[in-house]
Amino acid sequence: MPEEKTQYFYSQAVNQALDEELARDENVFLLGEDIGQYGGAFGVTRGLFEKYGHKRLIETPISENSFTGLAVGAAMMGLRPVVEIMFMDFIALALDQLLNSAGKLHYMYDAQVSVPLVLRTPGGAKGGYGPSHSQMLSSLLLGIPGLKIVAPSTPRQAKGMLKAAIRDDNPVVFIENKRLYPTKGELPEGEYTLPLDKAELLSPGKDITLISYSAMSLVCLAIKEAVLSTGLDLEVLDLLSLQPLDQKSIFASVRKTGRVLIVEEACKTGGVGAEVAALIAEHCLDALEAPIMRVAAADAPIPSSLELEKYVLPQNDDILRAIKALRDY
Amino acid sequence: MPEEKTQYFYSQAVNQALDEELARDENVFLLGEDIGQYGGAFGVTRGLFEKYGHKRLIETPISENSFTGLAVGAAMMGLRPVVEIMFMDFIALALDQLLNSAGKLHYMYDAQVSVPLVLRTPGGAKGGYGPSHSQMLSSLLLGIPGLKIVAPSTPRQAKGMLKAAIRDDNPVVFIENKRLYPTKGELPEGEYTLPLDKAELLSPGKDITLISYSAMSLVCLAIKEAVLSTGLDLEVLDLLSLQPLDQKSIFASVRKTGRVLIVEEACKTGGVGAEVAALIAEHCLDALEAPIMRVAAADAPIPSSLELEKYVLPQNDDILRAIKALRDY
Amino acid sequence: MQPDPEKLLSYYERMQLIRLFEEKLAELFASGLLGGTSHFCIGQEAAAVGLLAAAKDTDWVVSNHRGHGHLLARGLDPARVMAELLGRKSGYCGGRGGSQHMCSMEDHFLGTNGITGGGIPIGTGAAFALKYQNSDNVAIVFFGDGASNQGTFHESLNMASLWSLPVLYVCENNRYGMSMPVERACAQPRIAARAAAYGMDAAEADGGSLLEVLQAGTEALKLVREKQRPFLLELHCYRHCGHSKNDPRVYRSRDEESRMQELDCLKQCENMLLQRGLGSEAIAQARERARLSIELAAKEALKAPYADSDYAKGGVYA
Amino acid sequence: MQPDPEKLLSYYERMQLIRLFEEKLAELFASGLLGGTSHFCIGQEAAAVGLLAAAKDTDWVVSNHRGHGHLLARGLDPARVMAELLGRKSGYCGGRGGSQHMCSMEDHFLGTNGITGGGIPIGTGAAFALKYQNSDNVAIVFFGDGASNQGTFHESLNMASLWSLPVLYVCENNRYGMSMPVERACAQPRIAARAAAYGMDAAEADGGSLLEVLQAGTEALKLVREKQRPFLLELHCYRHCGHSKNDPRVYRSRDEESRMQELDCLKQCENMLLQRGLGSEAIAQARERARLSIELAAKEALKAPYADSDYAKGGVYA
Ligand SMILES: Cc1ncc(C[n+]2csc(CCOP(=O)(O)OP(=O)(O)O)c2C)c(N)n1
Ligand SMILES: Cc1ncc(C[n+]2csc(CCOP(=O)(O)OP(=O)(O)O)c2C)c(N)n1
Ligand SMILES: [Mg+2]
Ligand SMILES: [Mg+2]
Repeated sequence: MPEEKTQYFYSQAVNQALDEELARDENVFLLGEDIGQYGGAFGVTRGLFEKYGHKRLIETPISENSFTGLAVGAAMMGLRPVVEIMFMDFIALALDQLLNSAGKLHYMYDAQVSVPLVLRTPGGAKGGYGPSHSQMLSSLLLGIPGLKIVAPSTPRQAKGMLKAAIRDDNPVVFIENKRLYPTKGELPEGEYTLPLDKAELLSPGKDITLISYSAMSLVCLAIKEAVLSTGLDLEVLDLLSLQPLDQKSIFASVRKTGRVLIVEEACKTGGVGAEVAALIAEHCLDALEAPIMRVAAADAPIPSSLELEKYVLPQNDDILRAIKALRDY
Repeated sequence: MPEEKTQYFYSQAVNQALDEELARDENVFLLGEDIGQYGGAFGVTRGLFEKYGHKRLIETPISENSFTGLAVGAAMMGLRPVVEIMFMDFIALALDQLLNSAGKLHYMYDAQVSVPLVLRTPGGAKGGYGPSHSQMLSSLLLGIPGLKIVAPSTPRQAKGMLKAAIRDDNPVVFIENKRLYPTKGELPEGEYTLPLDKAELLSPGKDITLISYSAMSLVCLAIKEAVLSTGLDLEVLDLLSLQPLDQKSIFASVRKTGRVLIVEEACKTGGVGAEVAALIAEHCLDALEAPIMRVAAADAPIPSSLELEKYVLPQNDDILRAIKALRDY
Repeated sequence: MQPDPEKLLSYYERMQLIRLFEEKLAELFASGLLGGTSHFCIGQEAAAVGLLAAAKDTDWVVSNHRGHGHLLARGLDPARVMAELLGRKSGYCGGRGGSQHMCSMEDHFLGTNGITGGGIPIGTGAAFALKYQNSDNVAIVFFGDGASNQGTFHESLNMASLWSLPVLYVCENNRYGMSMPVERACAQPRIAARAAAYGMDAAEADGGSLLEVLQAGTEALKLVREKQRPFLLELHCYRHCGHSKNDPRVYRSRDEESRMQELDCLKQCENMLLQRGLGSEAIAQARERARLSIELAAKEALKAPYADSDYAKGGVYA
Repeated sequence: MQPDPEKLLSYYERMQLIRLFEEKLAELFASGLLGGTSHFCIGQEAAAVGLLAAAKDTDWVVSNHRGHGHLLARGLDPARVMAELLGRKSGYCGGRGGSQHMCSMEDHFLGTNGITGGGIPIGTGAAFALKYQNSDNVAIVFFGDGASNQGTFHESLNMASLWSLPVLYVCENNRYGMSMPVERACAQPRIAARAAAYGMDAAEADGGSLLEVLQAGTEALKLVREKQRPFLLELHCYRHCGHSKNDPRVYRSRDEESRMQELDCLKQCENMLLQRGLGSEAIAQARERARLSIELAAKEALKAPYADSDYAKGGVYA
């Protein structure tokens, strides 16, 4: 009987990445609200304070804009801050420093400085957190030049990509997901990193390409299983990197299947899906056998009520309907 | 000989709209930095302070986030604030109040309140203002539920749409453009407003549709003239409203020409053009005779140097090249 | 000002109502009937009740994430507040808002707010409007010690003072912002002392004592109303509960907690009522009335229906 | 501390260099050779020169939109600063940054910043790094009276004080933020008084007097360095010029301006030098050296080439 491999939570994978990088490089430090003893709102940094103490884990006052700016200044001086924004919804408060400092400084100061900053933050809805604590704001960040944006969906990706993000010399927004924290997966033995700019083909298929990221990638995988019996063979591509987008992988999949559905948890209008669709419509039009479809959250705030929330978020039925439409086109 | 109609600057048109609405409704007031005697950084509010005084023109400390939030609170109480953010680049500082308050309150407080707020701000580059004073950040706002976003390109549109925006019960971001301020046009006699959700067909044509907004619409019109002699008949559609997008007009034009080029001053990635392209790729794929192309600013900060700036911004040559590619496809 | 005993008893009942409301919520959480999270104000009831008792009913209230006390102290219907928490159509915001985004304009309650510090400029804007409209109402903005470190605190208090806006800023300093002790978050942990940076008057009071809050609130509101000037009132409080659901409170000792439990505002209030000649029977009856009203509220709320999909996705624009 | 006359003369020369640099810029603007806009510090030269003379060359400087004085006082090459303004490849940032976004790491100059208040957290972060690295350098952050109303001022000063960061905040209070008089923008127009809200020490000095700035700067920096504590220094200044190009200065009287012109820091400095026994000849020579160096700088900068398209679009990522 083969030995069972240990399964780790997504939150543990993030924690391990932080732990290993803190141990590896003493320029790495964590900055954020309640990340010490409390372990962060979702327990992700638990245990690290006890191990690394006050110098390396800095608990901040509630001052998102300035502690992000402080991290930018520290990064310019050679440190490698990993900032936590407790809920992605609060990133708007720090946006000036991301847009006008972090993303621009390397360019506008003519490469005299770099900003090796990681900003970790959980997006997404998790059952009743309400309008100000549930948003997937990936599209708010997309198009800010100079930022890298990643949104891993499994523990393995999360750990490898976070370690890579911390070692990267650019500002990286690392989008976690409240719904993913309690999901589990295996982790490779020993040290590894994963590239920040590659999509991953989660499951090859030949009929329709589902393109997604973060928690919705897992939903897409489940949908693939669910429709297999109907004879539909879906290809599931996990973007992982939202900026830059891995155009090569996207185009290869589209050219293979000719049918595309983009699924995301952000609002539909102006979402990451819009950019993906636009790229496909520019570069793969000849390969398309059906319209490019998108399933995403409604263009509305996310209501608090558990019952109402599901209507606003993309539901399995929405995805299934779109798949059917693509199949029948 | 017909009487020559007076030509007004874009900035004057905005000023007239403010003036008329201040006179019409005493709940309207202006809020912003240096908008009094100084007249605002671009002179747009000049003369209004002398006419309406301290009660109606509130000059603020440099506190973008909170004076925007203050306007939200005042709007909830029945006033109609018109906020000026001096350069669009600074809107990031106020984004939390736009995202988590202005856009959501009507919905999340179940229609008990509305937020009749207008936020005016000039985007775009104007020759050497540099990375923090030149951005067209339309795409930062796109996809914030509950906001309306408009970006008129002529004095006539600016005046009519600003008056409509002030009367609208929703938060409206009114994007002006530094390059448009000194452009001129006629204004209708007397009182008028223009809808906030309609695109305008600036010039009908049959071969290729150019879709654009703000200053780039004028560029597209000029390009149309420039290529007429080569036998190409371009259709120029000015979006005017970025949220909601006037899908009907967009689709009608695409169905007519079958070829689309989207032109904007924002960075290409995640721009408004991405959403427009995605909508077309979903709804008009059958009508497309060529890939959907986009010409936009490079995904880079905007350099200060006048010489360098032009390489980053969309240039006429880029547009002409794209038109040629579409024609020859 | 010495309110008569009957009034005081009614305030006590209101405090009990808030306490029991949240204890009922804890039950609902435990039995899985309540989703999301929410922030209890157990221990801080005197601050909410005392302050809003000192206010006019037409003064406007802006609250933060920890708003149940403010909502109920303002007199909102507990059944509808609970329905909102349970996500029902009959809730104050139809289930869209929930605990952190609840508003009742007819009660002059401008809303709770999930963004720490986000309500401060909004309340300042309400005061701006009141002044603009020559109203003699004022705005009351509740926030915590932690929120006083947001830029909005600084920016808003500055504008309020510059423009002489009729706003009372009430900082409930409960010693922690989530897990963060105020001394580690505020370089000047006396929040009231920060008012001087804006040329603003300020005072401190014991938020655990209903009478002190009543008195300090009355004085502060009088100043705000008469002088048409902003004022910062710091109320020293303690929340006996965790920050939100599932907070194991590792950041403070059980010892500290039990010491503070001794000073619980409800206990203090009961002693005060006894001293003023109210019998323990009257007190028990008040408590019982509160209990009944919460039981009824919960029952009513739990059977209320949910809104539908159209309601969830629609209504974004006015 | 009494710096010897030769040192003082060299500071005077630096001040003249700054003044003449900007007068040259005005010429270039007028003749259409310079695009965009920029913010002159004419009248505030003593603040920049005095403060940075008091600092170690390895202390880190963060500046704001009005940075020419800080750049030149720190000893950057005027030809390359001017080239940057003219958008040339030889400029400190290759023409990408311009006046408001200029940096020179080899000079320990962390950059000018176009977002009012945007540099305050960045400088605080630099101080954080210095402490983390056990450096004995400190960070110096320049900003204006107007910037002190941004949330970043509040948030940053609070963190700096909490964490005992070695940072000197230098507020050049030139009485206006653009057109806004400080009294209409700051409810507490004595910016230094705001430090108390963060348990931070502060001082004020006459920014028009080189000696006062030198002394106040030296004392403040000594405190910051030795105590490893932040400090807020308010320098009372005046800009004789407009806020930026094309400012008709409608918001203040010509009368006020001419009174302030009398107190011009260069004049004051000349008198001081004379009093200390330096001849008017020596002063004139210093001025002449500055003039020559600016002439040369402008000539050199004007013939420098521009970078190309690849450079403009590339280099976004490290
Ligand atoms: C902008 C923002 N940052 C962080 C949070 C998470 N959060 C919610 S309440 C809270 C603590 C607030 O402390 P305080 O203001 O003292 O109020 P208290 O909870 O003690 O009543 C935090 C950090 C938030 N909701 N919004
Ligand atoms: C966030 C932001 N808001 C507004 C501006 C426009 N602006 C540039 S400088 C300035 C005035 C700054 O005043 P102060 O801080 O006193 O500096 P001073 O110009 O007097 O040196 C303003 C409003 C800006 N650059 N950034
Ligand atoms: Mg607290
Ligand atoms: Mg100033």
